[in-house]
Amino acid sequence: MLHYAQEQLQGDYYTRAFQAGAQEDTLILNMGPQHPSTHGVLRIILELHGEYILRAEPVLGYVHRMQEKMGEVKTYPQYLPNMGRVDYLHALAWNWAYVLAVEELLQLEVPERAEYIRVITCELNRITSHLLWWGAYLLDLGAFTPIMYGFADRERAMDLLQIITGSRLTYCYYSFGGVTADLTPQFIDGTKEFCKYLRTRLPMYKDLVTDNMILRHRVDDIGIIPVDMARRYGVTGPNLRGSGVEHDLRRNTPYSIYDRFDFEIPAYEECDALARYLVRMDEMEESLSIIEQAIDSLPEGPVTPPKMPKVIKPPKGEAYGAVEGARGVIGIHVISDGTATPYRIKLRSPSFSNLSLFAEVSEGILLADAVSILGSLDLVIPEIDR
Amino acid sequence: MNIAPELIHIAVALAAIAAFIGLNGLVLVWLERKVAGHIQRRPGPYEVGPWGLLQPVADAVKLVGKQLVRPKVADPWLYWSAPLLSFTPVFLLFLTIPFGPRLIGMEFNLGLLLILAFSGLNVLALCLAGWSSANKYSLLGAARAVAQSIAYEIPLLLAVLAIAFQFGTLNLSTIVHHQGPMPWQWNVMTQPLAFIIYFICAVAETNRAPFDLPEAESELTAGFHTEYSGMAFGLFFLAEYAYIIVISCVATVLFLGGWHGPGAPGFWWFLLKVYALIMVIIWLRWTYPRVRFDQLLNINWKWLLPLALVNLLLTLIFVKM
Amino acid sequence: MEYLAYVAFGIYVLIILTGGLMAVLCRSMVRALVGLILTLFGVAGCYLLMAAPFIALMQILIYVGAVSILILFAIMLTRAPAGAEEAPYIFPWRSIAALAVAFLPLAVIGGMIRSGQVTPLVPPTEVPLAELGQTLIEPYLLAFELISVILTVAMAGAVILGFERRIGK
Amino acid sequence: MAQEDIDLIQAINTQDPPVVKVELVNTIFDICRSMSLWPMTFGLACCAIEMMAVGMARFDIARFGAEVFRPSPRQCDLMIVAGTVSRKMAPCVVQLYEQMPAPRYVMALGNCAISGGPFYFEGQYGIVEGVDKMVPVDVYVPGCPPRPEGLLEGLFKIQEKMTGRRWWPMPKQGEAV
Amino acid sequence: MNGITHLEMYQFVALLLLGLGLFGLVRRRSLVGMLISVELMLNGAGLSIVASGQLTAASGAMAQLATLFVMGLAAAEVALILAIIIVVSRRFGHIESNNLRTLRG
Amino acid sequence: MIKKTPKQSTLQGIKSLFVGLRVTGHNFVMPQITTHYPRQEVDNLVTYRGHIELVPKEDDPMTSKCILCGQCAKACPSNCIELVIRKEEVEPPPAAEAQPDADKEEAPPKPAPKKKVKRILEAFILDYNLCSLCGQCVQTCPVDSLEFSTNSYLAGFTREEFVFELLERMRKKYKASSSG
Amino acid sequence: MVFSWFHLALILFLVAGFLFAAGPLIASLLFAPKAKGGALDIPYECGMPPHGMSWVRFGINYYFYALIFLAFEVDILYLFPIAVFYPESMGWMPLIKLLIFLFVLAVSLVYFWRKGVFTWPKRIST
Ligand code: SF4
Ligand code: SF4
Ligand code: SF4
Repeated sequence: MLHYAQEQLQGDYYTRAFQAGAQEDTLILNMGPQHPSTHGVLRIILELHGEYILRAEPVLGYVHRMQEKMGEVKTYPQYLPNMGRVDYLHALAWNWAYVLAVEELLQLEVPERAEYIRVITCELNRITSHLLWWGAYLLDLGAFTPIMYGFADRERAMDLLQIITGSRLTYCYYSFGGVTADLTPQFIDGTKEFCKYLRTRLPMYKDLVTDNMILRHRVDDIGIIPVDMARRYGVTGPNLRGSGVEHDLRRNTPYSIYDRFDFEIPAYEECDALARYLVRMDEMEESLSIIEQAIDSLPEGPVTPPKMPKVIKPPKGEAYGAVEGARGVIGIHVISDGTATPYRIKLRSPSFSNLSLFAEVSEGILLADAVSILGSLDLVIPEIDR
Repeated sequence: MNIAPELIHIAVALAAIAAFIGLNGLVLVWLERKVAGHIQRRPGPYEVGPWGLLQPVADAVKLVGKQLVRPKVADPWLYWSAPLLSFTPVFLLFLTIPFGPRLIGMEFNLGLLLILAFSGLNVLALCLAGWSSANKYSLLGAARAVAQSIAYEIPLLLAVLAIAFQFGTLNLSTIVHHQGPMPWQWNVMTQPLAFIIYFICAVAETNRAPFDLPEAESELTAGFHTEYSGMAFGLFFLAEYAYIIVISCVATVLFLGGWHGPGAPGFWWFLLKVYALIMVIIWLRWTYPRVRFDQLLNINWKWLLPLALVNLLLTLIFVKM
Repeated sequence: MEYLAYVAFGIYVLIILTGGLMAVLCRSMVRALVGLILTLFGVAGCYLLMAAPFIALMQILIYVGAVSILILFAIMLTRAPAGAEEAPYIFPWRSIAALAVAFLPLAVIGGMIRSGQVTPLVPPTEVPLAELGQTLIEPYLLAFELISVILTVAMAGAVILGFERRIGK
Repeated sequence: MAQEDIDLIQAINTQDPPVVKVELVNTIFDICRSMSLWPMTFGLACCAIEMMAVGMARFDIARFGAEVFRPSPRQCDLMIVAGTVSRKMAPCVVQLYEQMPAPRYVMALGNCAISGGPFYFEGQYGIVEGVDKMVPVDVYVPGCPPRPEGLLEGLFKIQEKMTGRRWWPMPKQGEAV
Repeated sequence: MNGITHLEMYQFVALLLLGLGLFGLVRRRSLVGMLISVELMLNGAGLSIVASGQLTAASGAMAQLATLFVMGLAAAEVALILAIIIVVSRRFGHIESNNLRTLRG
Repeated sequence: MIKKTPKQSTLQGIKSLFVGLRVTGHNFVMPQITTHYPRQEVDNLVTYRGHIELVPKEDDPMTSKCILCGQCAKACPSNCIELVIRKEEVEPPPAAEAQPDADKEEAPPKPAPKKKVKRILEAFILDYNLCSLCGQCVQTCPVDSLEFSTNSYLAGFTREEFVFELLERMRKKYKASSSG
Repeated sequence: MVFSWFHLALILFLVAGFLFAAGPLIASLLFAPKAKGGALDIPYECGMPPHGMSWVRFGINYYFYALIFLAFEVDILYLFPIAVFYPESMGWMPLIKLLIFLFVLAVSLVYFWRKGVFTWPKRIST
């Protein structure tokens, strides 16, 4: 019985490679690719000593979808739908980054109204993303109810987005120089109402979860990412702000019209999971206030540029579009060789950098903490694997 | 031959208790999902049978119709004995519980001890299950289960002991008789601390959220029963529910006046209290996040155990006064 | 009833025998432990037959609920690379020696029991629990206090021996 | 990528019939099975979010007894392949399928799982063009992502496949199509 | 069952346990196995004591409590021995007494 | 704005546990938000963009507006549109009543192309299995011949079920609506 | 040999429990179809082939909880017979005796606490 076991259970290539660096007689455990708390198909190989993790190594590529390669075979507009699938939780931010880059290549002016629409929808999308993260994180921590509440609210926001984009998740809404559809009154009223509604829900979240003693003890003081470590790994987004750095592209290099709005960049100095949690909770409120401001000052006008080239063939050159996504800085570098297909597209996905520090953070911590840290980083796996 | 009446008594008790557990198990599964649904503002099981009442039946039948799997590396004997061992003592636990003034399986002077002794077997079953599955998650889950169950057993014993010291008996019926029909005559009034300790420990002993670490989904996939399929898994599940009923029954007997109640005493009061407790347990589960393993142990060793000792001390002094 | 008692006794002895054999013969330590647990149950049954239910329950509580879990845990934790199984015997020298060793006292004491002159008391009576408590706290007071000290000291010793203090960062 | 990740393996799907085969008993079992299909938490990509949405309050798959998302394949009846199956992931999918005890069912949710969907192009190297190349699929639910209603409809289809009848009324719009 | 009293029956069972324990103690090579054998013997002792107390004129309470103490001591002993075993196994990586003695393998 | 995370005392913490119970308890008695799907439908399905459908001509519901330009097929990122076109030599005038004027104007100068090649849409095949619901086809269509359906109830036993022949679907739909 | 009704009930209940548990398992053997082959009998590890047995040594410190549990439990169990006797006992002597006993318990708790058995650092050095 035992001999069978020893011969059969050799693991795969990655575990064997991992084993080489392991101490004698420790437990080598695969967490993922199919594991409830890796949110998709991230795989982490752990070296365990009892409840403690001695070493962790993420293995990537289980949803590699050739996103960058596809950029080289599809035309500029044909590549648009791909963007919604890189990070399906904040699809519009990726849309935006891509159209930003291509607009720069094409030297396109975006009409005023389209900019406002982009801001409104993108922030709405950010809220849905954070709500989902909130629920999923609590699920990781073992609470089953919050995700239901979070999803119920998220559904409302998704219904709103569906009014204008027609889809629920993988939007393909921004087009070069504008957006594909104008806002409808239904959307505007609905959004106003949603903002009011969510403001009544957020205190409930606070009561149910944020203030909960068990949660506090679970997330307080774990997964500390000091500023220098964050910088080293190129961490961005709420994770960076949770480390006490007020960095937000919407404020630092204001793209689009973000400089017209009055909003805060929440940041907490504790660098732990709780700080990251609170950053996101605060960010939802800030997004709400941005949406409200944008809707109040929404100008009239067209949503697509007056004259659009029939075939999009940007001149030779390269451009970089960067926006602040729900997970951090989304960057798209497009190189054009003057044809209708890009020469090369490079995606800079925030989750990738955010994950990369996991190995260092998780050394010597408890298994349960690793799960909670992983959750607090808010990873979207297809964004990592691209 | 006057053997017959006693034998019939036992047989009836056995049948009644089996029915009680079977029925309550099904109802509890349904209730849990229904309550969870309502807390989350959805109906829960709804379409299968009226109000989804046939849902647990469908689940049970489905589990029976599911293949039993054993990993090749697992030790067959131990692997199959674990779910059996987990469930076997369940009936016995109900033997000495007084459900009503007359409704009791059998009077036994050491009733309390009997329940404590045989409920301890569950830990062994979990440990065997985790060890014999040859699965790393199971093993971790089993280690957690044992560390947790045994840790919480101590304050639980101490809390129960306080009641024993107060009344000088381990006979459950006697303990119920010592209490009165009105809520202020219940033990929970004289021993509130013991009740709280008992309740927390009981939740932890049954591996219920927020103490459900041995089967913590987000960490250990399914914990010690990761490898068990079909009815083997179902037995663990059923045993877990049965233990929930047992601990609620014992809590009712020890602290909540058993079948006493304002107006007519009887079985219904008992059932009402038991279900009230179960509802609280379910409510807790769907409200809180899970505690971490070290916190779990620390709550026990650093809070509950000293408190239980103090409580016992106070009881000792009060009894003498 | 009397017959049933004999039947029960027979079953218990059978359980003890199987369990005991499992405990000493099984290669897998966990199976041996399961054998031990079986024996423990059998002995508990014997206690019950002797009208000592308290001891029977204690047997289950202490032995099954605590000691055997401890042993199981130890097996789980010390599983060396070779596994919790003993290496197979190439030639049963050891078993033969063991048989010889075991048989000697068996014969001697067996003979002694047969030649014993104690008049047995039938049937046994159940000792009320309060009396047990009284005995424990009055004549056996010293032992009672000592046992807690012994246990504490034993645990302390064990902790000193093997505890790995986790070094925080 | 290691070589084993690149070869597409076919899941072994041999099955012995039950020892006792009585028509009536089988029917009862099938009905009960169809009323309690426990899915596996097996999200791969975007579609997984819609799969989660089905479990949530608005659509509530619990009404049909299928909300018990079990993480371990041993306790699941239904594998919902929700998302893109990459070649690296393929052996894992196969293994999980093989580890499910019989009877087991597979739903391919979303165009990716059906055919590679948006990621299919000439000369692609990274994805599997449909899970039905590896595991036997019972029900296909197209869309990118399919709406939660689609998933529910897929569930009904599986129930229909198991018991030979549709248990729930057709939705208003569904009839028109 | 003539000729053999109840007391003797129990004593024989106890003896059986003792014999099994002894047999196992010598035969077993791993420390845990030996421990299990010792437990068997202790059980035999307990059974014997209770039988003597319950089935003779001697005080039943005394005998029962004596057995209780045996159990307590057994628990203490098990704890200590297992601690030693664990230390040993950590030190040498195995728990077989043979190899322990010679330190080979 | 860099903030400090608020700390919590044990007492506050214990209170928070009860507050949490209150929240869930409150939600327990609140009305449910579930749409009982096969019996009810969500209210916003009209805005959902499912797979595409052909739009019929207003005057002739049996033919589509499509002018067979092929733009949609070209724009589609997933290549899931296929136009099956039958070329037919159409005998000019007498039979043709639809555009007599146009033909007459064209006919005199050149007698040779008397036989005009007419391209007829035989089938409009959408392989929905590949579609990414991006809407590019609808956007590019010059004559708005494509629209989104709101059908979200698709599920089937084979994947061939979702290779739609849109022309036929369009006709069937018209027939169903005219008969029903 | 005393065979009480209670004894009989105990045995019957245990047997009934066993049968109640074994019944469905056997039914399952009869009525369930059986898949075979492939990875069916390989332990599940998130869809990956497991590496090595699960039975390697891990975290010795779990064991010490069991150890401490043993000490406490056995100690506490000694109190049960006394609990029955205690309310009817005379004078303050039993109280004092019990106090000594509980004091030893408390001391051992404090000892283990100080020894760091209950300490779980957030992070250990590896
Ligand atoms: S079908 Fe569409 S939504 Fe689903 S996984 Fe594939 S790309 Fe994502
Ligand atoms: S929606 Fe997009 S993918 Fe689908 S057919 Fe139209 S262009 Fe092609
Ligand atoms: S773009 Fe419009 S008109 Fe042109 S082929 Fe497609 S559907 Fe027909």
